[in-house]
Amino acid sequence: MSDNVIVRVVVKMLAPFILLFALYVQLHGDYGPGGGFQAGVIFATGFIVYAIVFGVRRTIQALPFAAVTAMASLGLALYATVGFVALGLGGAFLDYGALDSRDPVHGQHVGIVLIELGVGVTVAGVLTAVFYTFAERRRR
Amino acid sequence: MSLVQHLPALQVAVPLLAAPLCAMMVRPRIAWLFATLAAWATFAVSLAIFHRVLDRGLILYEMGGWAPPLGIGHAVDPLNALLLVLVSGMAAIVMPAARPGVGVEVAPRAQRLFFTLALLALTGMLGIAITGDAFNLYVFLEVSSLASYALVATGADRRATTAAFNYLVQGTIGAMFILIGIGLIYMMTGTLNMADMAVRLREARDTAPVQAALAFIVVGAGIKFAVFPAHVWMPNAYTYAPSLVSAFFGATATKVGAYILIRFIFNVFGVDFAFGEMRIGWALIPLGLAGAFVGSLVAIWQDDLKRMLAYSSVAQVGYIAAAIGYANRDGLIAAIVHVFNHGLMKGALFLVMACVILRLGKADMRSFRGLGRRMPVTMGCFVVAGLSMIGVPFTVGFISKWYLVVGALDAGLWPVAALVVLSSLLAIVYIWRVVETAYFREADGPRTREAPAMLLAPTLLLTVLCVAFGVATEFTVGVAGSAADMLGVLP
Amino acid sequence: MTDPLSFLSGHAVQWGAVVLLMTGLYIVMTRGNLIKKVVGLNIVQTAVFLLYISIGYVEDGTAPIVLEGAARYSNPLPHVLILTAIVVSVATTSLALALIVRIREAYGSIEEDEIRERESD
Amino acid sequence: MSAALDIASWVLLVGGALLMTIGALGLIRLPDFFTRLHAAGVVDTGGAGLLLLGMALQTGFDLVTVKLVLIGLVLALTAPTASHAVAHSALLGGLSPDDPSANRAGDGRDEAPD
Amino acid sequence: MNGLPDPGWLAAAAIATPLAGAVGILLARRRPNVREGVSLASGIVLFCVVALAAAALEAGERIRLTLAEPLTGLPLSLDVEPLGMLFALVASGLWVVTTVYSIGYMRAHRESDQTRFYAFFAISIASTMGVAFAGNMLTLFVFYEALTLATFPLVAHAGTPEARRGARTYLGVLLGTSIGLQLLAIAGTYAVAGTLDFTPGGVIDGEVGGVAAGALLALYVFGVGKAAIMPFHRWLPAAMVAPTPVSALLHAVAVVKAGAFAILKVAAFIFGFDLLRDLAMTDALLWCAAFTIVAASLVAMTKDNLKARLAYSTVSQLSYIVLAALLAGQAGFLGGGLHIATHAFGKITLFFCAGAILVAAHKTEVSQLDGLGRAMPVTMTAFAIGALSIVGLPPLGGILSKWLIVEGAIEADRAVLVAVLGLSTLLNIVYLLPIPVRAFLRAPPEGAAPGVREAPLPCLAAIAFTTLGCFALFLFSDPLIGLLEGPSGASP
Amino acid sequence: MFTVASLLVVAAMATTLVRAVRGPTPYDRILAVNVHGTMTVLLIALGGFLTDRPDFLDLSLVYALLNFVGTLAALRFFRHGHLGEEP
Amino acid sequence: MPPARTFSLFVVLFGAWLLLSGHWDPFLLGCGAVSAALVAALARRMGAIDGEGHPIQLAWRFPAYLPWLVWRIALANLAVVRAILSPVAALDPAAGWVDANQKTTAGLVAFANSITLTPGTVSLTALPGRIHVHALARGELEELKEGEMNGRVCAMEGRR
Amino acid sequence: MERLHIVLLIALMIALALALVRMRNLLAIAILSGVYSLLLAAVYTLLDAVDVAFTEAAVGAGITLTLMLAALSLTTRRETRPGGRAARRVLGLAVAFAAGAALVYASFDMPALGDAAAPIHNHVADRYIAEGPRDTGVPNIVTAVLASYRGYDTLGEVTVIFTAGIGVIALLWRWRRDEP
Ligand code: NA
Ligand code: NA
Repeated sequence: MSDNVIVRVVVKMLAPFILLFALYVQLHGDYGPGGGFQAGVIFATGFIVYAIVFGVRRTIQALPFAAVTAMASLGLALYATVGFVALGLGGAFLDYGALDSRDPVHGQHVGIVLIELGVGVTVAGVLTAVFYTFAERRRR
Repeated sequence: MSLVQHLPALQVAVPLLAAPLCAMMVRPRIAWLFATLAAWATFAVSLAIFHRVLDRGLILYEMGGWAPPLGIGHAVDPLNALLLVLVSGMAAIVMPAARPGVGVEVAPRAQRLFFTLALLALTGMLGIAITGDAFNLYVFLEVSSLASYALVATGADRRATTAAFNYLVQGTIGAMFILIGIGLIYMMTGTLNMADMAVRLREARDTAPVQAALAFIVVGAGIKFAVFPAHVWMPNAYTYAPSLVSAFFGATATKVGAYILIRFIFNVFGVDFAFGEMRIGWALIPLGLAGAFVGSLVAIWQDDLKRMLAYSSVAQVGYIAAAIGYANRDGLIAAIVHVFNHGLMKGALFLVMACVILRLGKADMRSFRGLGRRMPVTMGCFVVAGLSMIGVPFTVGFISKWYLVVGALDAGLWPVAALVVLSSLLAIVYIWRVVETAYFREADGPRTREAPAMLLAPTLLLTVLCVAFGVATEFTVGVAGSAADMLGVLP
Repeated sequence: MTDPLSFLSGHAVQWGAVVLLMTGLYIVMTRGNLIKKVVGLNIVQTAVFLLYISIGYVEDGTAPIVLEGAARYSNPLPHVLILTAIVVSVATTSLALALIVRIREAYGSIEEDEIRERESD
Repeated sequence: MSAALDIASWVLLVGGALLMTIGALGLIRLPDFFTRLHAAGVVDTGGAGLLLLGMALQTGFDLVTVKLVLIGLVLALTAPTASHAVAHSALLGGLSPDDPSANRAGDGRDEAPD
Repeated sequence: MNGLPDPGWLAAAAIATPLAGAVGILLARRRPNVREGVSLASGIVLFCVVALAAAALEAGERIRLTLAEPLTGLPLSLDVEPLGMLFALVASGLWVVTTVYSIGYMRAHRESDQTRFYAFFAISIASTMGVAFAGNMLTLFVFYEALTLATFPLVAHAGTPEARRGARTYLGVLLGTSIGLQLLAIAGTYAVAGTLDFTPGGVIDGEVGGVAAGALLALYVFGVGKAAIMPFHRWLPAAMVAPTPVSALLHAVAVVKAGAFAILKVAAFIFGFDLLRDLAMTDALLWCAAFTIVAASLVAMTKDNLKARLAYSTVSQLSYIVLAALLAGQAGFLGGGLHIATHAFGKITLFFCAGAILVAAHKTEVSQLDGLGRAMPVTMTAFAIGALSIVGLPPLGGILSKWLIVEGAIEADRAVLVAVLGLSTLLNIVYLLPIPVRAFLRAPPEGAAPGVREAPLPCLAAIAFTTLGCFALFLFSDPLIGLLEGPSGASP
Repeated sequence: MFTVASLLVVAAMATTLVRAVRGPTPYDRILAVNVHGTMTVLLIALGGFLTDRPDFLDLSLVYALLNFVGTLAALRFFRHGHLGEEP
Repeated sequence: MPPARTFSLFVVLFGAWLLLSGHWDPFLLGCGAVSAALVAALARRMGAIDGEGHPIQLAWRFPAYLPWLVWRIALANLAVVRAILSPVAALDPAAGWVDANQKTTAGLVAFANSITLTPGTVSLTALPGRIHVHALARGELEELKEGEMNGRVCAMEGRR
Repeated sequence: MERLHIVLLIALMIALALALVRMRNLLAIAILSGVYSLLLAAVYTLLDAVDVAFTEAAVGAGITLTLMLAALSLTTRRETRPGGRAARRVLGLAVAFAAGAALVYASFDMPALGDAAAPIHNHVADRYIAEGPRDTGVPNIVTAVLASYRGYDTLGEVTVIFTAGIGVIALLWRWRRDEP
């Protein structure tokens, strides 16, 4: 589709904005609608629209398959690790209050930001990887 | 808090964290080793929990430090402690054996994903078993289900894909029904914690949503549990899945469905409501018996032995369903014990199939000819586990059957007891066809050797357990007894 | 139950969800095309989600995000649950689609009947 | 805030919504794909613009207005691009603006409603 | 027990010895002589163990032992009582003899898979010991099932389609009845009585109504398929595809007698004679037994195959014991118990002879035996003696038990049954005696292969031993009756 | 006021759907769906005002972006029959 | 892809963040900076930062163009509404090529999208130098061919 | 007044779903199911479930549609065997009506839409609303519950999506060069 100038130019302009918007949604889930999952979806969409117009190969060069699968794993691992860290600091599993012994509410906030990050990274990684996987499959 | 108090959290968290880590290990051997170690660690945790539950009864754990019903809790009593041991034990036994089979069937770079999926399936089942929260149960149900669909589809036969797809469709419908049921209860109680639900349901019990909730949960769990006639997904799934997957799921997956059924019927709704007002026994017993007959009869005609075992599972599930339907202590013991025992024997039998398939490429009747001499240990395991399936004394199968029959008699259901034993006769036919073929027919296939020790050892172990728990039953029957007492049925 | 009209409006959403559920189930059970089955499955799921969200709604409430001067919020719990359930449904859908692709590669068809016919060859 | 602003925003909102409805009507009424494209333009520009403006008048100038503007920008960027992309694809896919009858019959890959 | 080991261990040793023998046989699979030596040795040791136990029992010791408790309140336990001791003595004694016979037979017949044969033979005997010494119905059932399974490989031994078919019938009927009916009866008993211990006077008397008790009784009688009450007798002729030693020991002694023995135990120690006499079902079942006695005899007459004829004869004779048990009286019980022994010696002799004929002359049909008496005089003489013992001619053992059963029937005022027994005796004569008569009196057929000689020496030795046993049972019957009636005798 | 406007938008959406369902060409459908998307963006924004929570416009923004992506995906599929192949 | 453009994109993105966020605490501002930097880096990797993808040169004169465009759109809306509500037979659609004299791709795109944005005309194909346009009424096409819009977009590009 | 909108939108959804039953063009079905989920997102907004609406929109229009199209591009565009056998249709109808009947039956005792006195608003949820922002410092109560009170569920949710991702990759990624 990159032979269509209009689409090509608009997507080039829009894709970074979509990615930024994803990160905005990621980090403002505390205050408004959105959060890690929605952010991950939007982030993946940013890459998907790029791949739709410019082809998967080019997108994979920018964001390799190994990187997105690693994102998928790391996000989940991050989430679980936050749980373990809370446990190590004397709380229950996933008790973010334990992350800050003096100010549990701050601990909660830190924990929420971290796990939302884990969610976002995993979702973005998984969905991009799934899209790559479908798109790289040849029809037979 | 000491680590011991965190055991309930570790039970799920350990395999859960291990899964993404395993996915990052590119070298198949390392991934396998890591998954095996994780499975063993999980098993160790389950044993520790089991020990503690026997010691002090109910164990509660508050996730995130939020007390239920605000937060999600884990609650372990003898019933799920036994299931935890079964599930993680099967994983600990099967995982080490996975290497030879997977090495043949899955591309080297994809193998780590296979082990990752296995860990995820394990995580899901443990989560279902241990959680005290109804919605959380649904979430973990989906974790285990999705992993199962994918694992089934990795089977070499092309039919594995259609089997996995049908499994997915039916499993999702089942999960949706469970979700509707949970939603209806939630609507009337405002809580998702199962213990809290039980308390608050006492007042809301006679309302239409609660009645409908029972129906939806029984049907939904019935699909997951593969109760006849909702068993359709199971035979193909277990036939075409890789043998080790069949071994693990054959031993555990439907059991989890049974657990959900028992937990909701007895703990959340209560015996009086479920059996007194709603009379679900009238559905469970006939359907269970029908499944027992249909499953066994169809099993008799199967030429593919994995398929035969799958249909046999339909029958065994039927027994469990019927036993739940008795709604008395012996029936519940029968159900719980059979969940465990059938896990052992089916696991052993599917592992035998794994051995045979590894050596001969397939497990049909023909490839079993003369196998008694060529793979003596493997076939020995088949005979013993098969005898257990039939319900011969000194095996776990006998213990199950004994309680199945005695439970029916206690409930005054003579014809049911008669039908149970009658249907169990069919097991003789399908097991013995194989035994006869293996020992009293001449081999006409290619020459072959005994299976590798890595695969043989777990097979042998499960077989030995089939006998050991058939003789020493204080572990199974004793725990099932205290679980039954706790579930509030009349003796 | 006194006022039929308010009973109607109080349950119309639920009944709508029920109709969607039935439609979805019907598609899943009767259509042989696998993609269509997946679509049917999605409809079933959305119907259940809609049911959940509808019970969380509070008249004169507002979305459960703290707002100065708001007296009443809708129930956040069903929202949380359905957020999770939606993720599950995406997961299920993507896996189902992957399976369909594999089925098509193996059988050259995604129609149940054709697959069955080809199986027996 | 004054009643005048309220009235203005009311007019804008209803006007925008009416334009949307008319655009939708055009989508139904107009005879072939290429003429329908223009009905879409009404929805994307007049309809969306008036509605966004009407909402903006309701809030005064704050974060909400900023977001309304952002939505407007995104729509102004994407809506024509999408229309163009559809039209371009239709052209490549065999539809011809010079032969409207062919467009009603479809391009052979997608037949009449089922 | 002042330093002596608990006599309970004797019972356990009786089961363990043959099992150890089986292990030894497997270990020695590459060296036939050692293997057969192990087999024989464990037979002798077993007999000694059983004899020691018998002595202990005579001395008034209580021989009991709990092996395990898989089901709460339902242990696997051994508890030796005189009837079981009699059964164990017969079975273990004849095992030694049969082992000797087998060695000759199997070698002469050049059978394959001899290791499997000897090993499962030993396991079968172990199971038989378990049945004999079982302390409760569950234990009896457990060993009863083990016996079925352990004998399956022996029946299917040849691996021919015919053998597989026979073995399938064998297993199907035996497991089918035991799981389908007997297990149900056991569970039912447990459900109503709360115990399965063998208790003089029974355990369910007064616990349950007449109809239910009758149903239970029917489930037991038909559920003990090894007792071969018609219509569940098909397995016995089917089992005749097995090598002859198997037929001889297992299907004339151990397996079938385990069935009859189980019926006796159920009648005496689960139901109790008082209850049994009151049940209408007892009458019905008596008629079933009577019918089987006559019908099986009639079928036996039509069989030309020697082993088949003997098999139907066994079916008929087993029903004697069932009938005796259902007579629910002292004389009947004694007669039934003794019949286990007397029929065992008679029938094993006949089977040994049939095997000898097969090995030496390769003949299987009655009609082929004309003139064989001249070539195999010892064998055919022994056959005649065994047949006469079964018919019930003094001074052979058969008359003893038969007479006691008749006495029991008279005691119970059942003249018709007496008539049935009489008729059966006549039929015995008709289908058994013509065999030796043909062999000795008819001329060999034209063109018969010359050079037929007697069977191998081990076979002949075994035949001689059992033949003498038939006489011994008559002449020295007092100790046996004493054992059954004696001070420790738990006769009901 | 929002009510009237939003009801009109709903009506417009219903009308647009007819075109989406009837086609007849795939391009008619995609066009209709794209227009429907624009309408939904506005309806969601209006819904925020209707329920007194106008700060949910992020949702509209998301949809405005995603609607575009979906349209491109559908077109790409039509032109190449495949999403992954190079243009 | 000069670094200057990347930095410019970073600035634009950070600005967008500030507009979206509305929360001005240090943590979120920091997040915004990191996010903008991350996205700019990714965009650079993807090759999205060039004269096409980040046509910052057009932005300066855009405000001058906008009011005229809005006015054109408003008029066009009325025309199309009339067309929709009048009988179908009265329609006179037409297609034809329109000159496009923009020097840059971004300028061409701006012109083409302006055409499409104006109801009644749609750009079907955009090529350097000319654009294929479909119009609901022949008059609209003729008006476009006169080139006022073309000229204004060219003006927005400036002279280089 | 939102109720009218909600009911109308649901009616549209039903109409769309019924149209989907009959349509055979899979591409159209995929696109329209995207529309369907968009309508649903609008309904969620009107029911105050903004987070859910956000997710539904992102998922339905962004991901599900794309994946459906991707799958279609690897399979086929048309349903070639519509309908199926009568027995299957009867069974489908029976199951659908059984489930529907059970829910309609249940609905008669259900709290009405928006009933603030319903049990679910007065047991756990009230505490989330009252204490959530204070306990966690997060004004979006949905986020507070999702990430903290029921953070364990969310861990499960991430595990679900991870599982699906791993499953899809394991099934479809071309591991070997010689694979298609
Ligand atoms: Na959020
Ligand atoms: Na336009």
